[in-house]
Amino acid sequence: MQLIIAIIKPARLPEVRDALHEVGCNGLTVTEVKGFGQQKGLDELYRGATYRAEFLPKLRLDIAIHQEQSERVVEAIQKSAQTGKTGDGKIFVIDLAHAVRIRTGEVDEQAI
Amino acid sequence: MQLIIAIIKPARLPEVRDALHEVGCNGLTVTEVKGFGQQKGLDELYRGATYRAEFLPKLRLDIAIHQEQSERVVEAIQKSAQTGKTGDGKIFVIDLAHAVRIRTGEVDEQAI
Amino acid sequence: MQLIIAIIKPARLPEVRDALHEVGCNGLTVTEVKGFGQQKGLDELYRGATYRAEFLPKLRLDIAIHQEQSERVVEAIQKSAQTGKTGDGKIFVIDLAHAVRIRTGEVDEQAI
Amino acid sequence: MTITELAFSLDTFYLLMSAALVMWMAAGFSMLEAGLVRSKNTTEILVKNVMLYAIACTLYLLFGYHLMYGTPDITTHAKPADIFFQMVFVATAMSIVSGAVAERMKLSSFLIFCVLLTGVLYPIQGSWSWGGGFLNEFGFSDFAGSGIVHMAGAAAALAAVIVLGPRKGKYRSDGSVQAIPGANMPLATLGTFILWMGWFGFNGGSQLQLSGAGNAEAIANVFINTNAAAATGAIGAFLIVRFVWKKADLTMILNGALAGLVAITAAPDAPTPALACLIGLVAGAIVVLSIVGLDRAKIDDPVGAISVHGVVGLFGLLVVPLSNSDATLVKQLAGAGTIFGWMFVTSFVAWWILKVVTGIRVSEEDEYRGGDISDCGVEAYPEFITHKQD
Amino acid sequence: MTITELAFSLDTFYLLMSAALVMWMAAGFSMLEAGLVRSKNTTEILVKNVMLYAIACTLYLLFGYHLMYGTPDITTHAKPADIFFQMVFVATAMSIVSGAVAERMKLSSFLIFCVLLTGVLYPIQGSWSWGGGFLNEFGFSDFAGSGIVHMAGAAAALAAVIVLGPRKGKYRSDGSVQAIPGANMPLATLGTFILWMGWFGFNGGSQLQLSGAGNAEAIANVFINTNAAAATGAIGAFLIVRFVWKKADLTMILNGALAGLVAITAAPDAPTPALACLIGLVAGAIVVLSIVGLDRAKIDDPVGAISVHGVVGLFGLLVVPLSNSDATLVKQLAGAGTIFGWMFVTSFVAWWILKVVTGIRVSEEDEYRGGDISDCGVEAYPEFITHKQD
Amino acid sequence: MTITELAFSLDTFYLLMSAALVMWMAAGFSMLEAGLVRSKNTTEILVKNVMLYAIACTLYLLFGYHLMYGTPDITTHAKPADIFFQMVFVATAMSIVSGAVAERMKLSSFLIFCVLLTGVLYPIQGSWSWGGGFLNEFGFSDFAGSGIVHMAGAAAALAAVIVLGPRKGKYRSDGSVQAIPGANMPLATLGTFILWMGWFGFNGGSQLQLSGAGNAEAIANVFINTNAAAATGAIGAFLIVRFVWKKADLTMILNGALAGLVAITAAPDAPTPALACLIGLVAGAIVVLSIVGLDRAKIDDPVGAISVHGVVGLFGLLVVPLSNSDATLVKQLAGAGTIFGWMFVTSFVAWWILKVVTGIRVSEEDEYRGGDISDCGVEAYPEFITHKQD
Ligand SMILES: Nc1ncnc2c1ncn2[C@@H]1O[C@H](COP(=O)(O)OP(=O)(O)O)[C@@H](O)[C@H]1O
Ligand SMILES: Nc1ncnc2c1ncn2[C@@H]1O[C@H](COP(=O)(O)OP(=O)(O)O)[C@@H](O)[C@H]1O
Ligand SMILES: Nc1ncnc2c1ncn2[C@@H]1O[C@H](COP(=O)(O)OP(=O)(O)O)[C@@H](O)[C@H]1O
Repeated sequence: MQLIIAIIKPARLPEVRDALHEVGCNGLTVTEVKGFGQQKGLDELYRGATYRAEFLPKLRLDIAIHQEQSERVVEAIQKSAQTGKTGDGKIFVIDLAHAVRIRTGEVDEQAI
Repeated sequence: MQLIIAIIKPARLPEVRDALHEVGCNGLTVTEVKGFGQQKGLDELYRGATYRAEFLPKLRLDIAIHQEQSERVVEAIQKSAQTGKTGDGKIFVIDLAHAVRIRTGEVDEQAI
Repeated sequence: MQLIIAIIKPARLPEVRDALHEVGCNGLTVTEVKGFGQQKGLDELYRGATYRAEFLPKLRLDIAIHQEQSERVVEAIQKSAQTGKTGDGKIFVIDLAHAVRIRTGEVDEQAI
Repeated sequence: MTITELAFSLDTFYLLMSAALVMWMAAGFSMLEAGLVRSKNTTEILVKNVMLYAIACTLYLLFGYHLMYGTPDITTHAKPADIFFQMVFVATAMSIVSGAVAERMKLSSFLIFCVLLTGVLYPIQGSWSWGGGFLNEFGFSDFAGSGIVHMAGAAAALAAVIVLGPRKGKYRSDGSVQAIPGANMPLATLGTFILWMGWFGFNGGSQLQLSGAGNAEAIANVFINTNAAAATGAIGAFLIVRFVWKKADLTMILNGALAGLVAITAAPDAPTPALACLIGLVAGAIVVLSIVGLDRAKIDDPVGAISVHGVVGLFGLLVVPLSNSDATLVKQLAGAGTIFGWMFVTSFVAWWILKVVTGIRVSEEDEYRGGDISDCGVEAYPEFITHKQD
Repeated sequence: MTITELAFSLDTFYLLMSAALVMWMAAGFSMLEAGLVRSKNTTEILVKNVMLYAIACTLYLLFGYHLMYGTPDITTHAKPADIFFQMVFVATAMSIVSGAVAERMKLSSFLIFCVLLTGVLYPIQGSWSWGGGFLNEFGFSDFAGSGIVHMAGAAAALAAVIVLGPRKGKYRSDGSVQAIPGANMPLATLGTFILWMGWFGFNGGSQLQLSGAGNAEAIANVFINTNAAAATGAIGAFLIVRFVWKKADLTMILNGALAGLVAITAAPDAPTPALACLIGLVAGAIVVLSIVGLDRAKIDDPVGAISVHGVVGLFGLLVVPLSNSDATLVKQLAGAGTIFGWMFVTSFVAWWILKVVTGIRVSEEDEYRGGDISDCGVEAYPEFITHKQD
Repeated sequence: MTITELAFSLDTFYLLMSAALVMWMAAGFSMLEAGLVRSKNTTEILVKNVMLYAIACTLYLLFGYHLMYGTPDITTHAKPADIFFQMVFVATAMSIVSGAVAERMKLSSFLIFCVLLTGVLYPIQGSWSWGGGFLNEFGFSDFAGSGIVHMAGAAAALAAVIVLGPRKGKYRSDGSVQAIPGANMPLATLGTFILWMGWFGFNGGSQLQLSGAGNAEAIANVFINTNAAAATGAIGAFLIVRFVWKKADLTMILNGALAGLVAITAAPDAPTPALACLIGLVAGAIVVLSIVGLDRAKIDDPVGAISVHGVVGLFGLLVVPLSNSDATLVKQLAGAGTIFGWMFVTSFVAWWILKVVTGIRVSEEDEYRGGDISDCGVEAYPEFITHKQD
């Protein structure tokens, strides 16, 4: 089992969700985060002074999957989240030691 | 050392916290997240048009623990977070390579 | 590759960011979280009744880095985030199995 | 044009402007209550406030005014102006209830009770004093309604809260009080300022006639005393919270200002400015103690309505003899007791019947999720993330 | 001092207070619209509302009044009071447009159209009836502007929405309607209460003279009927949403109250209170159906302005004969058609030219990011995290 | 009833309504300032605004009025109406201070200064002109208080800001200005509209008598000019921000409208509408430049109070000769200098003593956490997650 962490642009969420759906992945957890990287923040203006919003809004998706799906899911996310402009985000994959479904107590492969 | 990631229903936080306390786990980090899974969102209504809040509010708990506690802690969370209805959430366990307490610089087992 | 998860006091973000910059780490993702640990919450007062804000605001930084940088980055964070008072936070390090840059599709070491 | 005709025009205008200011108080109650509940119940409290004003106006216009005043012969101003002015008062009484039962009362039961209070209970009670009934003849004195409007509304609110019970989580298993902060302090402050402004219409209009030097002097006194009592009410509350709890609790200060307003309402024309200041100051102190006391007694009133309008309304009635030599403590007590008894008992019975027949409390799950989603379909701030739990 | 002079003073004051109340409606429209758009477009809608009021006042003062009324000979009150009162009406008409085109219209194009409407289109149209022109002679009757102000504004708004198109994401590819909830319900409610209050000036001031018993009676009638129609408008909308959708949709109730106000505006002095209640009730029901209907027809109007002011404005004109025996359905229809035709056609052409010359719609990316960042440089609630996507 | 008696009633009512509108400005300042500070200091600024109004009213009622006017012989209206009207002015002056020192001033020191300003400093200064003192005899002309109220408050605010220093983080180590956006734009807009509306009472009431055709004409002029200057003030600020920074900065536009209001206040009765428009337009431009300029000079004024009320207040005084042939530039300058000197020097000394004795600035940690938690015990929006850091 693996945990995929994807940092994406908020605007791409619908596309990513649809793509995940297609590869048979139906559960995910979304967190609103702020990202900092090569993409430069927007200059905003307030009372004659500019200020930069350095941290840009991103969404973090956490998706637990079976090992064998991993490649397909990562590819699905990468394709659907891509706009080609700086700031598109990253995908990180981590090995999961264990998983449990709280409702039923099922574990590992069954839990996802 | 392991890192436990638990996605739970917000309403169960007090119970989970108490259960963690009982098994001797006194530190945790909470994130407000939105979850998507088998549980269906609520239909809301606005000006005659319904809209579905597809992503449901959940809490994500991150808890670093010693390896040997792992099983007990996971069980404590699973029991206390359970309502038996769809959407109760998941528990994921990840191996930790390293840990540091920022205040003192203590590392690994000492840091948790 | 590793993923560093640092829980810090919100007020220290500028210092930590500068320290990361110095050790050559230019990307990170920030999440607003609530922490619970040895540090006690503040008592607030409302209409004659006190209430404790048990969960304290913290920031969680996720930083993906090359293995060989790991030690330096952890040290940089620990130093810059430290105030010496309870509640300074923790740093956790996890092994990354895989990484992808969404914009270009580059993987692993290239992606970070 | 004759001078009488011009006076008629002026008096009509004066009453209409006063009534418009009292109507504005509906917005004040809405904002105050919307600021003091949690965000998950905000849309619902707004719906209640808009609907109660709408229902109160409609029922009082069609039935209540007649029940309270019969067909009075009014010559100094246009009769619709009189009806309009009296009409907005009944909404005030009902607004007091909505605050006290916030965050747990079913919308439908609330609106049914609203029909009852504004169409029947209040007009009957009002007829006893302002309608020229027995309380009036007995010598009970209540210039603009510390008792007839405010304490009356608070009595209905108290009955409601007793039948309804406290919000889930308000009292811990060990009996201690859990603070449940309201979601939006600027709204609560705005609401208070709106009420403060509207009160100039409430008290100022209650002289009912402006033309003639005596009337004008009286109204000017009413304005200055009303403002003075509100100001010192805020100061009184501030002093207490600052010295007892070391914190300048905004919501208590706001309640203090409102307490000053309620207290002066029974006789805003008569006191000297210094006495008005004193009445306000004491009212501001009383309201803080009353809110804390009621909380300890497990009477859960999210906005402090029972303390502000009920406890302080009674206080206002009892200090009338200080400035009005026709009033006596005994008459005031008797009047207050009559009004309270009528409103409390009838309301209690009504709430109890409603509870048995339709239920008056939302389900536990709906209380947890909040009335906005369950009753109204949309949250008050749908875009903002709020702490669901802490 | 003579009695005429005193009456002059009183009438001037009456008009000035009425005008101040109408000015206050600018705040009402601002808050209503700021509450009903998404937070990312809130600063922008506030800018539009402040600027449109500023531009409307300035242009009407310098040109529009003269265009509409020439140089009338006013003896019962000070002429600047008359100008001020008429001036705030034009801002109301323009406010209607800002709500309907919210969240996608370019600020610059909006302000250019504002100059046109307030400086030319509205005054010309107004001169036909209130300026003593052909509609007045024809016997078209519109006491305070259900048609001349509200439907006129709505006609311009409708033209704008047709040329502009709906907000991105409002209609799904399968043709179904996507609800886009506004960000701040307390603001929308406050806005409605402000408008409700301001309407007493809008309708009450339109009698134009207070002195004299007949005038005072008429104005008192206007106040009570205006309030009654608003109250029953809210009730009408509430009943429909409660029974059709089982939810007490706050924004529909608010629109219902406003619909009651718009409907009664064509003849607030004449109906009995019971008839005013009925007119309001029907208006509240109509507005809900109209909003849902326009939505199905893909006329995207975020705040419901076209339904509230246009559809219900027409309804208000058509029920005038019920209470005013001089008016006939035919004359009302003819008047309504003339006003609508003029405003719709001229506005449509103007919007179309603007679209071709400068563009009237923000870029797709700016629409996604919201007007606050792209046009104004600062978000409305820069500190609050909002759901950018759900 | 005699005609004099009726005029007395009318004039009393006119003053009371005007005063109620000025009282309403307290809500306006509260909302404006609550919108322009960060959310962590919102409850605290609300406490300050409520308390300053309460203290100002109480002290001026008990001492200040007497100090400023002695025991004047008033025959045209009821004396309490006069006291009430003058009383709300002093609160305005103090409100100006609260905005400028926001986000870092200790609550207790602020309230102590409030006692001093409203009980002593302002009344003494006011007695020189409106109290019939030497500035009045000298021929200094200030109809409704561009200088006596607004610039006076701004002088005290300037002294405070100099003694207090800027907010932490406002100026970067390289000397550049860090923008610190306010948390709630709709509140700031609402506050501005409230002030705009209240200003009709502020300026309109300052004629002090309505009866008589001349008075009525003057008051009507005051209303139309006040509105015109505010409107063009907004336009002036808009044009500058739009052309210089390409963004329609809402807060600058709001400050522009307020600047127009402050500028016209020195002589709102005399100018033609066109001149009033011009004065407003220039004031709107000045205020933008002044805000940017003061910011560069490291005078940190979160709401722009010193620019709006001080710089533009002075401008207003200096353009009086354009419409009032009795006034001269020299006399205006002398009057402005006297008022500014008195208020600035006494305030500076007072702040300095307060700084030494009790401290006037919150601790660095409290400034970081915000006044809401440290001084008030509850946050303004306790449920909303806000960016603690960015
Ligand atoms: N080393 C990193 N660790 C964690 N998150 C990162 C890292 N680098 C980038 N990110 C996240 O990815 C987002 C996009 O990265 P950025 O460098 O701006 O563009 P791109 O991915 O197109 O090169 C950032 O906003 C941040 O949230
Ligand atoms: N594969 C997954 N990866 C990450 N989070 C998941 C996954 N599946 C479910 N979740 C999280 O768990 C929550 C509950 O899951 P759901 O399928 O609705 O119910 P249940 O766990 O009872 O089967 C979801 O809202 C989501 O936050
Ligand atoms: N076991 C843990 N797992 C996850 N997060 C933890 C754990 N212990 C502490 N934390 C996080 O670290 C923060 C600081 O911890 P705390 O015990 O208060 O102080 P210190 O780190 O100085 O000992 C907490 O608020 C919490 O967010």
